[in-house]
Amino acid sequence: MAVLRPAGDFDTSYEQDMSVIRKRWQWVALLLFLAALFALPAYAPEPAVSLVNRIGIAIIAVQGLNILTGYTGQISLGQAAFMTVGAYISALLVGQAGWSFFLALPVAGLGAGLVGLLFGLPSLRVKGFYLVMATLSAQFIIPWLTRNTFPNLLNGAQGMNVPVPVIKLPVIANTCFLGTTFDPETAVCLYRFATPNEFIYITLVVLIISTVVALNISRSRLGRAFISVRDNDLAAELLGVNLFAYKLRAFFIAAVYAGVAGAMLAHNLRHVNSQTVGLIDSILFMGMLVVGGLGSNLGPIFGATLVTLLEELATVLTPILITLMPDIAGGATAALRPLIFGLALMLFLIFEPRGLAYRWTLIKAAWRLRPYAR
Amino acid sequence: MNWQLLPQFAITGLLNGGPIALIALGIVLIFKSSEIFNFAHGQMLLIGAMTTWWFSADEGLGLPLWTAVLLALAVSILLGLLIERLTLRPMTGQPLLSIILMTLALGQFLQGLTILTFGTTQRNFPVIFSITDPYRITLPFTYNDNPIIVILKQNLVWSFVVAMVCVIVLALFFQYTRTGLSMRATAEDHETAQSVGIRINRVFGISWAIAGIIAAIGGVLIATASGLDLSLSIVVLAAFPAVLLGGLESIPGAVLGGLIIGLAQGLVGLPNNNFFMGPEVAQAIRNSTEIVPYVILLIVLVIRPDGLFGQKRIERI
Amino acid sequence: MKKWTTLTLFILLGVLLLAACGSPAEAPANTTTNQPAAEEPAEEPMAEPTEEPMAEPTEEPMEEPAAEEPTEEPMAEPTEEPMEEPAAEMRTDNLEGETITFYHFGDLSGPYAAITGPLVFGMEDAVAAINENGGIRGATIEVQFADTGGSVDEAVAAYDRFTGADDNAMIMITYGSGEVEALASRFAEDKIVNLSAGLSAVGFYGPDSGYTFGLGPIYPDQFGYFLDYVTANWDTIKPATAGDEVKLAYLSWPGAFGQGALTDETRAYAESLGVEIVAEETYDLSPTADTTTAILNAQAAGANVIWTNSLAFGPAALMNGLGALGLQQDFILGGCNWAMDLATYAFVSDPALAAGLISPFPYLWWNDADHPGIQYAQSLFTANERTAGAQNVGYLLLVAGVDLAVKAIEQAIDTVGFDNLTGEAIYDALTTMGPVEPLDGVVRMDYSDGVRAPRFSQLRQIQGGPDAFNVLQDWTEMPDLRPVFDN
Amino acid sequence: MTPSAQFLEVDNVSLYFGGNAALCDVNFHVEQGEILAIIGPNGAGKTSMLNCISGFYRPQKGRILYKQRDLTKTSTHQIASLGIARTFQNIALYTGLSTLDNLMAARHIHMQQNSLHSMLYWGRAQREEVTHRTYVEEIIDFLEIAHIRKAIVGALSYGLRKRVELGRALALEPELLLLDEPMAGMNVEEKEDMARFILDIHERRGTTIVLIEHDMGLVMDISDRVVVLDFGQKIAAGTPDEVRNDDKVIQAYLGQA
Amino acid sequence: MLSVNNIEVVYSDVILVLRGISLAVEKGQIVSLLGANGAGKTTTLKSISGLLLREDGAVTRGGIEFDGQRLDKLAAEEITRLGIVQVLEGRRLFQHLTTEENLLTGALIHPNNRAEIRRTLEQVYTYFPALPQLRNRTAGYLSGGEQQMVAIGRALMSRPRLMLLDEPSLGLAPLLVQSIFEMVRQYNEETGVSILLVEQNANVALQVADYAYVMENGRIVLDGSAEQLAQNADIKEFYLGLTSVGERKSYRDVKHYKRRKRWLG
Repeated sequence: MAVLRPAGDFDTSYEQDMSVIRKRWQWVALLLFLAALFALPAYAPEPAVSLVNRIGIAIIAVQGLNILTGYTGQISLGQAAFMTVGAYISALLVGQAGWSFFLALPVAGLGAGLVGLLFGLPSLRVKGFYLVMATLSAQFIIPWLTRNTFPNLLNGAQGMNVPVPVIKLPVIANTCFLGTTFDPETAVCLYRFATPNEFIYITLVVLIISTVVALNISRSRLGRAFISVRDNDLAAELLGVNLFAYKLRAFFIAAVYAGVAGAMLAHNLRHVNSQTVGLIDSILFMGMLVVGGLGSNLGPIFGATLVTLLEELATVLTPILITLMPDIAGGATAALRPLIFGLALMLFLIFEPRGLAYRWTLIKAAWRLRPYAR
Repeated sequence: MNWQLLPQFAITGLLNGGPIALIALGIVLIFKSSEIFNFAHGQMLLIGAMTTWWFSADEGLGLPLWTAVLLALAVSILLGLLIERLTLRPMTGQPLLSIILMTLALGQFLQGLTILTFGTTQRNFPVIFSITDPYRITLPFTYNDNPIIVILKQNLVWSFVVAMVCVIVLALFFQYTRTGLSMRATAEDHETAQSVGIRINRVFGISWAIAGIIAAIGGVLIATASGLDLSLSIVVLAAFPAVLLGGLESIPGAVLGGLIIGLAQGLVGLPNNNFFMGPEVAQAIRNSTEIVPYVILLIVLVIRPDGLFGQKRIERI
Repeated sequence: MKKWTTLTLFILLGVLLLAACGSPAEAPANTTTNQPAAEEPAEEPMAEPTEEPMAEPTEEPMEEPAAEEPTEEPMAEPTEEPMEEPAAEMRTDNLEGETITFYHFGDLSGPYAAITGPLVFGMEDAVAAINENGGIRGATIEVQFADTGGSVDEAVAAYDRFTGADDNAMIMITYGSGEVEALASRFAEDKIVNLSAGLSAVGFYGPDSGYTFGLGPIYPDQFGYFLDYVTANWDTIKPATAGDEVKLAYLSWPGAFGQGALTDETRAYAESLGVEIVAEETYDLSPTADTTTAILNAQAAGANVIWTNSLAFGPAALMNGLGALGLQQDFILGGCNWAMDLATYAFVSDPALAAGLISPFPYLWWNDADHPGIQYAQSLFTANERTAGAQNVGYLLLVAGVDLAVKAIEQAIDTVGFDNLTGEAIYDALTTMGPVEPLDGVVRMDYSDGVRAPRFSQLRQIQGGPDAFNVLQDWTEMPDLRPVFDN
Repeated sequence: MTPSAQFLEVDNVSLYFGGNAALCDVNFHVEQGEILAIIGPNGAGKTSMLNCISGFYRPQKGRILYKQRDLTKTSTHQIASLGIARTFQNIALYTGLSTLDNLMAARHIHMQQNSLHSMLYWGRAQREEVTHRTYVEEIIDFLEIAHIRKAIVGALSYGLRKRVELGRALALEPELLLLDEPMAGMNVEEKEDMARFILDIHERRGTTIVLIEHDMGLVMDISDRVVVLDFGQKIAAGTPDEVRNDDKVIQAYLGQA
Repeated sequence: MLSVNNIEVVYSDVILVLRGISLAVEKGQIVSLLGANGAGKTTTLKSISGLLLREDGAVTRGGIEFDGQRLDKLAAEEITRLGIVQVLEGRRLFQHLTTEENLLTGALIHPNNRAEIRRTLEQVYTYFPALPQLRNRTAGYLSGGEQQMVAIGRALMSRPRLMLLDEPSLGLAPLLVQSIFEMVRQYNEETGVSILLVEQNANVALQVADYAYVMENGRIVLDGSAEQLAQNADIKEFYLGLTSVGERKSYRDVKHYKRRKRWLG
């Protein structure tokens, strides 16, 4: 499918052939789309912006999982645990140590990455279900650690409140620019990313960076090594890929993504505890990945969007269900969410196991072949 | 450490391991026959217990307890067969990840279905085994001149007995019946099994039906000890490591794994505030029952990647 | 081909299940209440506010139904003089056509559902009744609810959703300690009054909080109150096996709620009373929790008193554990107000095991049937055909809570006018109105002087059957163990 | 015979699976620049021998010296960097990648960029990708697989996959190429193509080739020397003509008792 | 009895493995199918026994009939129940079951008649006198020859009408191979069960077979009675590598020709 191109579209250099976005109009379309996203608070109601925020954070977590599971083939049910690590690191750095969020975010990612590395170690010796269980153990051990160790710092199961990310700008000519407000206490201009309408800018910027990095990984030496580990680990080793090193790298990168997503989630919710993200989220992420399409760069975007929307659908359907079955009352959302998610995932696994991204390439190909498409 | 409580905690833990072993066995059974790790086992447990409750409770049908249990078993068998036919047979030949996700998705679906059908309220499960009048056993040795008395809850003891009886019955079934033989053969090698004329789809069906029975019994045992609510479905999380400890394919392994985990969970309750690392550490260790199975699992995976009884595979290329 | 067969089967199964779903879910409702609910149209209180022109805008809603119920002799606290409504003298705005939105979010599907369910029902029934009787000065109360499933991030998401959609959200009602703690600073920041049934001290008095007001006393106060009673009466109440020293084991759930009573202040207070806290253990937040470990460790540590900060199945798990171990007589069991509830009986394996539990009881009880406030709550409960399981603390407390909210809003309207009605105005009303006794004194509050949770409570003990929550000690001011946070 | 003369020396190698010997005291050597064929009936241990050389199996006994270096003590993934590449009996391609990426993946050991470069894909990493792309395109041209350059290999026909696998081995720039039944299951025409590629590689690059093959005609035609294994033991070695007339070999193949 | 009529087999919808195979097995015959690795012998067996389906293979043209019944759409286990049993290549035993349990799995297709099964078991033990001593040993730990005996014995337990034997000589010492083939012939003579035998080892195969087919690249290239083929000088040469009889250019020559063509073109 990938080879199908409109007539007259030729490459004249390998750089051109290897570039991701090939045509000027594609660049224009992409930039317009991004502009529309950045302008979202201007025209979309706040709940919608909030939804986009949640989708964005989920995409980042799933992109990490895609690198680990989609590309490298290491199945992990621990992604949410690594998010917890990132969330706590950032909460501590910003909340207790007074760092800037924007400095704490990468550090949270790296810290989560290191923890991810630790739980990736069993991948040296075990595969398949055993590895799933090893990662699942992260999903138990990490939240437990946040609850039961360093009670004075981590505040046990209660967790902690997390400050709003703030940008400080100097006062120029007695005015504050860029929508910032003057803070009399510190005598600087502040921009607080408190509401979804403000936080969305952080989400979008991080999302763009994470997408570009994921894309670059997938088309370079690192990504090919990952895929060779996935497709045929034994052959890969015989062809010079150090399995262990690359599996660990994949675990590290996936956990960095999770850590970043976790830190963002914590600052978005402005609270974190051991259950902010849990096993169910790890399952959700996995579901998003499969629904979107394993090992495709578009997969996490499609999957996270669709599954988050399905979750939202459950909320929307709740009143209808309550009118139909008054006795279910509050349990309706609780019933609908797993029901819809489980059903959707099962249907995808049976009827569209390659996910939405694959369907998308088929649609694109059909579009290019028009009017001769089957 | 409370050395005086050591026998108490060890024995209680071991007894708690009985139902865990039974749950692990249900998972091993499915895995042996079809290489599917059933993450939805917890929900099968829940449905088994919920239906038992509904058949027996006054709010439900109000049937006698044993009738209710039998009906619930029938429902569970049906459920097992339906799951196999509807969700897992279409997945034949799919990669590992898809199958893992299928059972995870199935678990979610069943969870939602249970809430939709039974709501979220906790239920008072009918008492099957006495919950008062514990057995008191005086051990034939003393600690600091104090006699050591072990108090055993009746329901705990009987749950353990029932779980073990199930395990033994199943083991006999596998060893001495023709169906058992065809199940063991299928577990080893699908293709060879087909070549000798075993109808492997039927074997899968039977495996799931038996898993349904085991799940329902496990659910009832746990619910009768301490009430019934949606959290029953996460009890299995302690059994997953038991399965792997034993090595995924080994029935004695699963049983032993369950008992080991029960024992370990019991023993972490021991450290008291005078424990040498200080009260916080002692507290943390006592709170660690939920992660103990997973810590043991990690240790075993590092030492013996194929579990205690698992089969080592030779990789070929 | 095969796949499509499967799909068809799936759809068939789905239809069957949907058809089947109705019966089991409704069955419990049918059998536990005496009237068939099946044919009845869904009469959920939150559906549509009925805009019925009301007779008297200032009429107290609780007067009407009170007459229907049989009255007995007051057994607890005699009703004080009826609260005078200041509305009439200030202004008589007719706010017909206006709406005031109450937001509330609680756990209806997670671990706390057993207790939050009735809280939610109480809230909704009370609001519906007020709307039927003319609303707040004619303004209809609208209710927006979100189920959090017991998860804090769901609560925060719901908060974002609510505040995003409504720029002038002014009052929210919360039920869980976790969500209160997570949101406390945001209520203050967004100036939204929060009436909370989650009684975590951090939520009320933590850094940057201030807009959160308790419907019940904070857990440290309750704990201290219990310790007061135990130490004062130790000689008469102590278990046969106990010595002269009160040795306490804190056995509870992990989490904001379960650990809510154990603060620096309460530790110091216990020490000052000569109470030694010899064991601190947690057990799972689940009806299937095994408490044997915790109990045996407490026993080994020499404890003779147990405190649990848990609700419904929390104390029940301890009672079951004590019963199964045959240690029931060796401990005095105390718990926070939620511990003593009818829901507890649903989880205790033998009702006899529940006897002896001592709890602070900052409200009257359903069996104070001659009390007009209780009668009012009872009438709502009956009129809405709630199941027996919902007739617990939560329902009662929220009927009172709504009454409190209405009183505060009315005062705020009187002060600033409806058009200027904001969360801040309600906050001002609450903090300046002095002692209030919603529902004629079913609960008692006074939010003056920086106090943000009730300070008065009864102490009761389960003696015998489900309704025998007998008074050990009448309304008393509890020890003040408010936490001090360095802001 | 001085040790330095030996390019690859298999020295008393024994390999056991459980109690069964897959290889038993096997000795032979490979000279630089020759084509050596290993033949023998099914189950004779040919593939096990190749697996030992490429580091996939660790023989319990013996040494395998490649340019004086003991391969049995070299970690598996490093053996490729020493200049040893192989193909597999049951094709082991990266099925989810395109032909091009399969070959690019094999350039792995020759690439300098580290993971950070990969993630940024800036300057050096991009230039390097282009350089290696050029190299890979030459192989694609040589093997005449340009038309399937961007096709996912999982969907290719058997013959093409065999060819892509050869290409992937070539992309490693090996000095020693191990081919495990490169022509199994091919028709005569495909076999001819493959033989031509093998000979071209041998002649153009001077690559030393060790191959396992069942088609005796082909073995006799293209190999310089032949080693015969039976039941894990070397039963003969020599030029094709010597081997063809060896009694032991005839017996092994015809299974006379 | 069994007739395979011009079948074509395709794997994964794309890979054509058999290109029109026809063969027949008459009642009481031993028919041998010879050919090199990858010629399609095993695929032919699997398309008869139905095991092809689980490997994503399918018979796309032609048909297979057994006593007038079409086999090519039946599941493997149903074909076994019709009386066709395949002994898979590589002695695929149930490794963790004992010898006797392995044998008993062969009888699972028959109703549970203990006496009957016991009798069949004794019969198998008479064919393989080595097995009774091994009856409680775990199959995985048996030697290669013993495993092959169990595998064949298991097939006998199902009292087949046609037995498909896939490379029974694989990896066995010549003496063992001889004794196994002798037993096969004896069984065939005593019971009249037909046998379709796939072998690389032409010599032993032709000793026991009545009729033989030679396969190459998914086609039958030669067939005839065992005596005829044994006399055929080409057979011997065939197994030392000359694929087609007659004038054949050396691969080296082919190479030069083709390479020239490429350079010119």
